[in-house]
Amino acid sequence: MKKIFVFLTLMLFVVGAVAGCGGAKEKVELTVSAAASLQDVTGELKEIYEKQHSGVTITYNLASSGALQQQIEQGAPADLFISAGKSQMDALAGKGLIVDSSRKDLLGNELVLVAGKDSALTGFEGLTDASVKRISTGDPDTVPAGQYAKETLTSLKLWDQLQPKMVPAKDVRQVLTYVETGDVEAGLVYRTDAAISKDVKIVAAAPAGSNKPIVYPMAVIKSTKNQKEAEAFAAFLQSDDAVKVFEKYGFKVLK
Amino acid sequence: MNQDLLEACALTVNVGKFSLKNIGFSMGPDDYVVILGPTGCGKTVLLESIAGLRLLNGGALFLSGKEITHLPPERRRLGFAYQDSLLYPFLTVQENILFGARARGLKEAPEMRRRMAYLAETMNITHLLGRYPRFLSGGERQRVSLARAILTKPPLLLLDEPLSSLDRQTRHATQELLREIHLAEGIGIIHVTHDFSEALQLGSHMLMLHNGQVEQAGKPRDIFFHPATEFAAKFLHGENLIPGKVVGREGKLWFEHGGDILLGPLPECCLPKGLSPAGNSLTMFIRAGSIRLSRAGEAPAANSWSALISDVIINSTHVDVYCHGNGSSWQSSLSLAEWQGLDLSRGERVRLSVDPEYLHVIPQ
Amino acid sequence: MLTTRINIFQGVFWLIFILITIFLVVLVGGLLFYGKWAAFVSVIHHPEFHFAVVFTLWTSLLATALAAVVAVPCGFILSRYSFPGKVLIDTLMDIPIVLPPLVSGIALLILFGPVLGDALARLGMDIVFSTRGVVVAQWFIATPFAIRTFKQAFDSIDPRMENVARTLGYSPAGVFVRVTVPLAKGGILGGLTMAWARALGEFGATAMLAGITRLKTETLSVAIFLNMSIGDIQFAMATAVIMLLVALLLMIAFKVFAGTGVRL
Amino acid sequence: MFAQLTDWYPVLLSVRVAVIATVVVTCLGLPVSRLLARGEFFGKDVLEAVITLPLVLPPSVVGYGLLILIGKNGLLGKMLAELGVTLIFTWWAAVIASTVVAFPLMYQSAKAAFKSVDINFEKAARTLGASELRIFFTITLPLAWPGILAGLVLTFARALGEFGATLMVAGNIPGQTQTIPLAIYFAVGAGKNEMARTLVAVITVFSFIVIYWVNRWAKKHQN
Repeated sequence: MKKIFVFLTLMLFVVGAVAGCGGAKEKVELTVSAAASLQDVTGELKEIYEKQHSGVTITYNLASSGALQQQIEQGAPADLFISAGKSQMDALAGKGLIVDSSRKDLLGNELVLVAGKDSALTGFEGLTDASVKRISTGDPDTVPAGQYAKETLTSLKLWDQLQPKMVPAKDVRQVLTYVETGDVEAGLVYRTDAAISKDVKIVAAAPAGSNKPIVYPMAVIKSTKNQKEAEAFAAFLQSDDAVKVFEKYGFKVLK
Repeated sequence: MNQDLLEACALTVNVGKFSLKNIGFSMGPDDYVVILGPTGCGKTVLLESIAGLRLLNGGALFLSGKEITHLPPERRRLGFAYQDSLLYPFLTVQENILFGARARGLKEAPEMRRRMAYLAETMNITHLLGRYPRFLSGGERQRVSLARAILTKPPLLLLDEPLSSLDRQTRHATQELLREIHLAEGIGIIHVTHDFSEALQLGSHMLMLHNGQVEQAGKPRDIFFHPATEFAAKFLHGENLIPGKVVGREGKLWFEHGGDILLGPLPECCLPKGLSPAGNSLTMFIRAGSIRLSRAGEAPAANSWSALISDVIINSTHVDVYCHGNGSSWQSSLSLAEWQGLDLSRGERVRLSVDPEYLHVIPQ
Repeated sequence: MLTTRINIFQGVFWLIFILITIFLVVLVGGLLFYGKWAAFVSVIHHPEFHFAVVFTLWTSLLATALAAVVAVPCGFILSRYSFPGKVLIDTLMDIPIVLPPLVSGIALLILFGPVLGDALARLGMDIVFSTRGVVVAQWFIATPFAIRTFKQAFDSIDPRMENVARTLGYSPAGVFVRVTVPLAKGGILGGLTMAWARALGEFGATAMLAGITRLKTETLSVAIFLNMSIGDIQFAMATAVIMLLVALLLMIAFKVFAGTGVRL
Repeated sequence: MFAQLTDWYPVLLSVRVAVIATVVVTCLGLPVSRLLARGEFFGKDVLEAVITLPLVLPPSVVGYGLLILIGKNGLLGKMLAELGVTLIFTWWAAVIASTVVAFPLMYQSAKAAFKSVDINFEKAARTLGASELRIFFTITLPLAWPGILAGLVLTFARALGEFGATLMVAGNIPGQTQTIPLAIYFAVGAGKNEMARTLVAVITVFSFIVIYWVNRWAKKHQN
């Protein structure tokens, strides 16, 4: 037993040493709260930006847009927010937590219908078929992609009919997982996400105008201590350099 | 007079709804005190209070003349052993015995090692020293527990029912061991038990507890033959407890039961103190072994009365005869030889008699 | 007759035991073989993975140590003392287990943000979005398990064992170290294992309080989440499996380490 | 501050899932912990660690593992499908998820409890001719009871609060598989803070009452 105590004390000591290492920094550290699906593309952009601006370190806080919204509402120290959906940004704007002038619609995306690789599904109309037992979308109330999916299915007059087949998921990734494992026959996800998965195929894109434009808004958080740097980074995200990177990953850049 | 080893003055301890009230006694260094009482009478609480494991709500304790009332248990330096030996399962026998030395930083001290070896030798546990307690028998555990308690030569050893979880044979051997520890080591012992035969065999003094109070204190033999209360008499397996009155006649006191039986004269020593007994309702206490039994044909004599045998129980050492006479039950114990000479059976009429010196009355 | 009864009884126990083991092995094996071997190699060589392993180990061990620091006195007091409202408090200490991690995370966020944030910032002890936040979140999630098991372990000790030690010359502290803790060792080890395992796998509350930042607050669970959310399931599952192996090794090491010399 | 709770389904479902999971965990956990508390065999340490693993993994990964196992194309899922049983996206999947996640808790508690039972009591009963089953139920179990009770409380609490694995295999289908933690998660995400707060209050109060009651009961029967 004595050994355990020695061990634990040792751990405390080690940890104390590690925790003590966080010395003062002269660099500006920007915390960007971004939707988790943006992590690859934003990671690449971070490298480019940091090379250009040696005085700035970009730190991403990645989670679902809803969780990020919660954190910002509770005063978490974020500088810039890139949401995957409009409603989260609207909620923050409503509470006066963002710098309204900095709000921009950064990216656009497209909703697609996906199915397993061997699926015989050819389009949205096939969803009513008995062979399609389960369909997954993001939860319409919380996941932006789910909201768009609801709009599309409603405009196609399929929503009510398909209700019993629906499995609402907590994010787009979960929808893709279900489709990949074959537990649902079809799902509605963003084109950028569908492109990553090798085990699903894109059956059809949502008809133009069937949902509100899919946008990823961004805005500077009001409580930021680095407003200038945050705005500079936001401007960079709309620059031509950034556009190239975004397009590489399948996003549409809105200007 | 020698200095008292332990003096307890008006100890009061509250444990939930139960309380130990106003317990006072003292013992010398050579005494073997037995605390006797039924389950729930507060024996263990008293012992734990002496050891300092319970806070006193009142009273004071003195050890060899020094007050220890407020000392924590570890500074009282008393030996203590519970009924179930409570050896530490994670220590070997040797480490268990040396546990007290370790507390004082003397685990490696040569005198402690010698003492341990000596104790192990006298208690016949040398061959067990390297083992863990779970491999020991009940008697072995109890011996280790005793060795652990007396390793550092405490002046006083407190034992809570040390024999009651042992089988009969082991019990006898352990009893011998206790006597030896008491005499050879010169350690005063307070021994708690509910078994009065243990008390009679071991104790030089006895304290009988009942409902948290001292029922009677004195030499075990005196208490055995002269219990002060009906409870004490019953607890000591008093066989004949007969209600009646004390009457004065010819300047002497006599005991009267049901108008027909008159026993006496009562010996002076056995009357309750501070009581003017004549005319009072009292209880007569006679040990079954003190009542003699003869065939009915014999002539009536003083201190004798007639009765009917209601039951006979033959044991390997003696015979218990239960009789009915004058509205009361009587029990008489006969030796096997006496019984064979009489050759009686159930339903027969007999004559019971008692020697006045064995009469003892207690208040009702 | 006797032997057959013993066999049926033991047979049923062994059957359940074997079924559970198979189930768990298949469950873990599924994760293992669903991924590709190449993914394992790339995971092991990935610097991000190295960071996550080291980071997770020290945060979870620190959280466990802190949980033990809290749970030992709490468990002891709940086990040994009686006071009004004790059952109420005992119950209260189990509640964090019931709360979904997200809720715990928000609660911690509120406490260390709006409520205590300024005071802590003045002390230079930011919790929100920091590595300290990871430890706090893990500690919060792990502690109730430790308290409950420690209390149970202390409960199962005969207080007279401790009494005897007092009479043998040990102070209350000495008794605790020399008698209580060795006697409660089995339960304490079990509690520590539970607390540590829980801290290791904690994601929801950590993500909320400490944020999810690559190479900063990235525990293995967070790494799994990040890789899953960009669709790299192979990488995520390989990480999970390696995390399991690390946990397995550490658990065994801990058992051997703590078990030497003492046999109960 | 609080919202009117119109849909009680998540509450009822959570209770049902937690209770069934607790029962299943108890029935499976006691034999396993009893065997491992006493038996000594090669590889026991590894086996013990394997049993503790579901505690180590983030619940979402456990959920993913379960999905691979009991999903439509999973090893077990295919076998069950042939028998006409589908688990995925039903509340039974929630029970399975809770069971797997809570199992190690019962195992650890019960194992410590069984270990603390003095083996001599069992030996004594055996010499009196009691069967092993009888010994287990009349000697071992009552003596180990406080520890098992602690395991029960932990299991119940964990099952009631289980989110990650449940979401993965049972889905979040309102009125079918949406338990309280799922409902809370989505209420928070949708910004329905009043609803979320109400649900948190419900689950807290409910679990508080149950655990309080168990603790009271245990305290009363301790003496």
